[in-house]
Amino acid sequence: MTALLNVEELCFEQRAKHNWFNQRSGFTLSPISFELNSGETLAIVGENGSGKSLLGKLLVGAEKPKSGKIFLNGQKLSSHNIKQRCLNIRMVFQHSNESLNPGITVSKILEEPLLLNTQLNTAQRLNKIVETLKMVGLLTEHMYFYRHMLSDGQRQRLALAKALILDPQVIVADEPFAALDPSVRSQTINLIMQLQKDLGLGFIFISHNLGIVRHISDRALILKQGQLVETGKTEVIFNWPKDKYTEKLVTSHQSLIAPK
Amino acid sequence: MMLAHVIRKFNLLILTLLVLSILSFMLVYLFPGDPLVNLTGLEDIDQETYQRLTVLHGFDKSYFHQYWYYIRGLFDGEWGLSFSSGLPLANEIAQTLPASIELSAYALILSLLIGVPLGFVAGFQHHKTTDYGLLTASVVAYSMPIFWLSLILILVFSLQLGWLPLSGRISLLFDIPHHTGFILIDIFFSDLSYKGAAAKSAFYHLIMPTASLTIVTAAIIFRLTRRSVIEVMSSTYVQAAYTRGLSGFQVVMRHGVRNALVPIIPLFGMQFAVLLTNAMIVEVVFSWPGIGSWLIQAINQRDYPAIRAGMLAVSTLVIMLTVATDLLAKLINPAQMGTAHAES
Amino acid sequence: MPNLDLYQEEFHPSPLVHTWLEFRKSHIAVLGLWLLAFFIVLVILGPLIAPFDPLLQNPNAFLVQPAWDASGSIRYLFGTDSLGRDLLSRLIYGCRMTLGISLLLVVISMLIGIALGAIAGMTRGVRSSVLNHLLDSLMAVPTLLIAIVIVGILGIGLVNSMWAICLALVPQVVHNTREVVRAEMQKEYVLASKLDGAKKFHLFFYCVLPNMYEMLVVQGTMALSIAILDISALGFLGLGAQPPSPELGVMLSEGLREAYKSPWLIALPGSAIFLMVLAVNVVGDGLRSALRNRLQN
Amino acid sequence: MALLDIKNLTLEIEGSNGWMKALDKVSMRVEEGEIRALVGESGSGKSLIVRSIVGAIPENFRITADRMTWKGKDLLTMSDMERRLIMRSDITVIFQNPLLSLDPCATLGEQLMESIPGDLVKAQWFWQRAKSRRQMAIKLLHKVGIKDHRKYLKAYPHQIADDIGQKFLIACALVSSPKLLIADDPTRGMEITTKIQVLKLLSRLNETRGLTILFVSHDLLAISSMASRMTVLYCGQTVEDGKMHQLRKRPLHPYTKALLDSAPSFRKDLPPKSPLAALDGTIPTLQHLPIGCRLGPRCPRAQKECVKTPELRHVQDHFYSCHFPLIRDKQ
Amino acid sequence: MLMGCSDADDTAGPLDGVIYCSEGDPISFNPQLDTSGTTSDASSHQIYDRLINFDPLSGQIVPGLASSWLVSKDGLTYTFQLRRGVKFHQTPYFSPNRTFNADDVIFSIDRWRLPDHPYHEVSGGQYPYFSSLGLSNVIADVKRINGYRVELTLKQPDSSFLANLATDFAAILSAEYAQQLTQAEQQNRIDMFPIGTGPFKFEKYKKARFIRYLKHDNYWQHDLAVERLIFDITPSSSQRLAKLMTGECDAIAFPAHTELDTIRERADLKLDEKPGLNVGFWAFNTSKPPFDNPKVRRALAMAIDKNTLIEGIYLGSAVNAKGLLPESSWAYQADLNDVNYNPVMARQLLLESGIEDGFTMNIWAMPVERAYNPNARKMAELMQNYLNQVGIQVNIISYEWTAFRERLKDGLHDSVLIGWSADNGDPDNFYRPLLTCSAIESGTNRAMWCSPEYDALIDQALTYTEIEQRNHYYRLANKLIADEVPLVPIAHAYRYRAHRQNLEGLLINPFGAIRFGDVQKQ
Repeated sequence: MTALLNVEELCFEQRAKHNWFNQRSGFTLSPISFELNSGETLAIVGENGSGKSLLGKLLVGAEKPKSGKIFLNGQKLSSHNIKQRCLNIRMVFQHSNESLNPGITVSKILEEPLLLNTQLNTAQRLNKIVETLKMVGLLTEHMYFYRHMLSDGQRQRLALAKALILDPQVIVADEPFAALDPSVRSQTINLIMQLQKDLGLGFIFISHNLGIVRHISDRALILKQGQLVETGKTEVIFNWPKDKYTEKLVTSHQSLIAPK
Repeated sequence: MMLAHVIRKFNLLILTLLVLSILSFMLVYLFPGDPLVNLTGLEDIDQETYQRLTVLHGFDKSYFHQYWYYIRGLFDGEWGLSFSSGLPLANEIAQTLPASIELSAYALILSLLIGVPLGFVAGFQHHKTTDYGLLTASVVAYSMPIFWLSLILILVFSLQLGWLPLSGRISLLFDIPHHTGFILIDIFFSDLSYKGAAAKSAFYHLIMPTASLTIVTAAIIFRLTRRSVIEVMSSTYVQAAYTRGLSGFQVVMRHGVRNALVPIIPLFGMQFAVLLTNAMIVEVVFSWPGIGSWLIQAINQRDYPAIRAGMLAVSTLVIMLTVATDLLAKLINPAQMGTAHAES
Repeated sequence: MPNLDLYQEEFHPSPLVHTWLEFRKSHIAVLGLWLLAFFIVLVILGPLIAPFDPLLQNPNAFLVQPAWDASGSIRYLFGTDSLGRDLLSRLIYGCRMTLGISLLLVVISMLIGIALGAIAGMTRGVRSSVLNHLLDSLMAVPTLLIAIVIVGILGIGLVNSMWAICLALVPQVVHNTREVVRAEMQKEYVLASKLDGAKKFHLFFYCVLPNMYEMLVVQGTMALSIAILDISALGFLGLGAQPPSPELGVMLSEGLREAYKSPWLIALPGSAIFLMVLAVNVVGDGLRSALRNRLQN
Repeated sequence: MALLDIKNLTLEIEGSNGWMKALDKVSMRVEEGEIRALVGESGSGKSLIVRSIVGAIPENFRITADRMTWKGKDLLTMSDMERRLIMRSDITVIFQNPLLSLDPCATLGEQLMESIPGDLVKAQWFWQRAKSRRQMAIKLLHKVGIKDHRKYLKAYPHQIADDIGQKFLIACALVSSPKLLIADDPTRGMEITTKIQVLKLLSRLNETRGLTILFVSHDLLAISSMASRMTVLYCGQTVEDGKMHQLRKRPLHPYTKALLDSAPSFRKDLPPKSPLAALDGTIPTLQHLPIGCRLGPRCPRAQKECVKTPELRHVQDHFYSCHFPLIRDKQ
Repeated sequence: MLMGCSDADDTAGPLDGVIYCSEGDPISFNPQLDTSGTTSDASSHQIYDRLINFDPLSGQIVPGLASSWLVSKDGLTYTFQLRRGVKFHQTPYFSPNRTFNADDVIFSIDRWRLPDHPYHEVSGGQYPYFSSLGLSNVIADVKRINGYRVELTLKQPDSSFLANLATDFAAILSAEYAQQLTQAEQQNRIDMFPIGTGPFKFEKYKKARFIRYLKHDNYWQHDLAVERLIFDITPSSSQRLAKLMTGECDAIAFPAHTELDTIRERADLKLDEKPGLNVGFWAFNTSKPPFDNPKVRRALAMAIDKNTLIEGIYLGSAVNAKGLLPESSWAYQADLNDVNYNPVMARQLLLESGIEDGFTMNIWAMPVERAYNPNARKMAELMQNYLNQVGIQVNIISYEWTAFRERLKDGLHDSVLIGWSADNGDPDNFYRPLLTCSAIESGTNRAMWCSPEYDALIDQALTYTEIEQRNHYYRLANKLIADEVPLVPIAHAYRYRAHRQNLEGLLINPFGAIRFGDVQKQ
């Protein structure tokens, strides 16, 4: 059985800006390979500047890799075919506040991907919007709301709805929980896990909250300054970290939990 | 990094001036009449002279050549002659431009002296009576059509009260030799026996034009400053400074002033164009012998070479000033310097 | 659905309504809006309101004093000018002309400016930087100078001065639009739309434009006040509208001749311009702070 | 005597429909030498408490309290001058997002030296003072673990990293050797390793210098690692207050429990990918606060009585305000 | 302001000088070259002298640089005895080596008289006043008898000849200066940097701003002139008045008619008024169809109500002009028939001549104020209204004054609102420059109207010295004008000048330019 998503030797090099006055080498992301099965959750962990957001962007096509291939269900994703990619791999952004257009209503926000990527007619689109809203635990009435009328948690749900509306197979989420309050965060986590179970989604999420990583991810990928440090089952990594860097991360997390 | 910025700005400046010079060269063709006449300002010339000028200005060659000769002429100070006076334009501009600059400079300085402190006062007193009062006054001041304001000043101070003269830079009885073109400076360095009286007269003549320009400009500067101050005073670091136990005065002096001024200095630079437009109108109303009234006269007399040269001179001046303010703003703003650092 | 009630009792206005609610809080701004509305009514209904034809000369009533003066006549509420034309009618037509033309100019230059600004803001590279730079330098050229050059090329006249003002307004609009579009383009929701496969056209109309309306209205009020001042200034200087057309600036400069004997010939057109600009500015200010309040909440 | 003693602090904000109680009878005592955590989600009013203490309350807010004292001196009736003096010498605050709390136009050195009060500078002559100030600044930087003072004293805020910024702010705060350091969510959005450095620094200061710390955050992980006592807030009401380990072991209030449950790290027994315990609904906005116990609509144990505001009760020094505390289950 | 205090200059007091707010720029500083009052005002009586002068009070011809003169019996020979010891101006650009003598007179007259004179073509070679009167053809010879005696011989008797020599335009230039300029090959400086014998010498001229004169210390007539004379060029009448009120000007030209009462009311100002020898008119360009058709011209004349124009523009300070001559002239014809306002008739006449509704014409309106028409622009607007009523669209055209006159001379106009101020009291001074064929060339015949019949009448009138004889021919000329309507006379205006009360000696000269030589400031 082929994996849902197969990433091979993905490389990225930020073009160094050549300037008369200073030369600075760009950021590089070394070859990264991993697989993701449907219903599986992969966590990408690392410090700021480790390139974890960049990896996410590469996956959804917001940045172009230097080399490497991405296969979806064994089919190669070309960097030109945006449609193919965005129907299947969707992104959820860190700040739901900023990733939702404040100037248009919720229904319009949700309608946009449908308009751009499907041939559905108005009624079908409306149907789909209502359906998706319900799926993420929002109400039909929310269709007429603007972004600023929603609470943090609702926004995050909406962002999720926007990702789900095209029935994707993989969802890439960049720090989806970081900006949420604890109680709302739990709700969101539960929702995502539920949806994953129901829809068989592949879920890739970027986080620095190791507690959550440990709880919801099947496998983890540790990045350090663009280098892949360690990858494997989450439990394994947390219990028997091989790399020093990983160990440092894990122990610092443990030190927080341990009661005084 | 500063150097890089300066060089980039300088490149842009050169580019802009190049574009401006091309535009002004195009005017030679765009204005009605013979291009060569529009260029040289020589009317009613005979065939032979015309031929000679054609060769001299490259009008027998391509546009590029013509432009090249034009640029060379500009640098040699050969800007052509004025239709109406027959005098070299370079001289005419050298006489009128300083008058405008003098007027605008005083107005600008006064506006800064009035607008900035009041902006600070209003900014600190945000949502209080002082703030509302000043804000209302500023809206009124800057909604005022400047020509009307000037006329009202004339009606009140010249015609009703008879306090101030209403036209010119100085009583014509005084003949101030032209050196720098800035009349107060010229008076100061002249060896005339009536220096004191002349300075007094020049000063009286300055009051109303400067006042009307100042009222409008200060209102704009006030508004810019006030907004900036309000933003700075509500920023986290000012709040943090308060919690550090600094007194209001200390916070304002150490953090408020500089941070409020830094973002608005480039905006001040953008006011030059407005200031000069207003100055040109004021010049007409007060018969101030500056470039504005000179240009208006030129348009009434269809003096095309003068319009071309005047446009080039004024816009060059404004652009240079704008770039200079921009650089100044960069100089005093470490944050911008830093981001330049980060970007490049 | 227990949640529903919770939201129904809460009044959640749409962004535009919200701005309006914030705007309404300021009495002065509302007053300015009324004043502006009054002037716009004059623009639309001017010919119905004006008691006389603005060009109609009455040889028997030269320089009649305004009605409040002892020697004034109620027939001519604001008196007459030196050609016996009714000043009230001329003022009404003048407002119509000055404000009407300004509105037209603002609409035109906003359309051009927004289009150019959108292009400038959404494209990158040499082309856009050249365009940006040219526009910025154009902005540094004083309006009056542009007007003088254009009038020099095309000749004196109202239409030509309109071109000039248009040309002077556009760079401002382009500049501001460009900044806003640039800022919008950095937002994550634009990236999100891009990932959905949105083309530039779609991005502009779906993502950028809906968030720009208020900015555009504010920009429009600013441009309007500039346009009114410029139109009348050019008229005043004799570069724009020509006598006998009832343009406020022209009326003002015509009134100068009789300034001492009939000061109302300067006072009234000047006040009309002033009030118009004041109304526009007050509304603009109100909008701006309403917008700021909305975004802060 | 408690260092800081707050009893029934109420803060009202004027809104479109009258005065709204943003803080409703909040009580808190900070004892000398402890690290006291103040926990709450956004909208719980924890920042308002901080602002009430430091006196940075806008004029259109109304503030009342039975008691709000600093070392027995009433903060509410104090003059601005006295208050500023206390702020200058005894209480200091550090904020979340350190870079925003720093003047972008001044170097770090300038800002640090500026906060050194004149009477602390030892040198007598003015030409020596600058040098003396500089030396003090360098010492302070070393104290908070910034070694490369040469580089950082000259740096501008936008040129430094988050953790350096926070350490630097702590250095500023330490200038006058204060009694109480109020840390308002100092680790928000920080990397785990950076966060630990800051937390360690704070703990160390508490241990070595006896610095009392009021640690305000919603990050339970951070709090649990260092605080000795914790106060939990919800929507401007005190929910629970007690020793850290006690609260963690046996929370009495449903909200505290939910809060603890929301952090999967605390629960070793939790199988991976199992649903987390969570409260329904969202935090109400200030305009739509429920009457009585403000957790009411979200509380799994809510009953009719909850429309009345519960009294603050206590079991030993464990305070809680709930009509139906979890303790009854055990009984 | 700050520097003023340090020096003890204030003791020097205000500078001694008179500022006159004039209405426009002179074309040059040689009145021979131009008929406009602005040029004469700026030069004739300030810089120059003439052989003979009009006495401003009596209108009589009095001696000038010629202390006496003799006219031969046949009226063909005029002999002038010149004054001795009259000094020319000493300026930075010229130092005279000799005093005034016959050479200067011969040079000055020959310059405009002889087309082959070396200076004839300098500054354009146009001498409109003299050529419109055909004076160069009248003079046969100018002879030097001795250093201080000059003899002029005419081809035929000319009863207005002496009057013409006394006009503002017959200025006496310096032959020595011309000679020096020839050597330096700077001939064109002669009219812009003038040298004369008048009470003031030229110092500086800034176009559209000011003209500065200094006192001529060795003026032959007296030593009364003020130290400085400044012409502050102020085109707008309201601004001139404003400056007079604030004391920035001591005297102003052409106070606006609307503001005369204001001046009268103020104690510190003084208004001088006199009936003027002038006429404001509306001239048609008769060389352009359809204005070459007398019927059309008559129709247009009928379409406007002159009384309204007079009331609206002159505010009553003018009388309706029936013909070219004002009432104060001895050749005034009281029984002349005026064209009456009759729009119906006008419309009919227009239809008859094939002019449809919607016909568009232009009216050129002078940009400056003249005594004969204080506001041509406004008058044009009023007329626009009237002509509209007979179905004619009117465009009003105005240029800057110099450009205006140049284009006018080229005949680019359909019709023009302009006028004429007499330079001497002789009726010929109206009839000849305004409507004779030769005046087309010299640019004073704005109607471009050339009628040999009319020219003959005007020439014949001059051969007689008896008033009755001359009147006879002028009546015939009037009849011709009334039939052909080359122009519509509108008004004879009063002449006004306002000055501050402390200015003395400023007289209104009915025949022309302003004189500051005798002016004193108290």
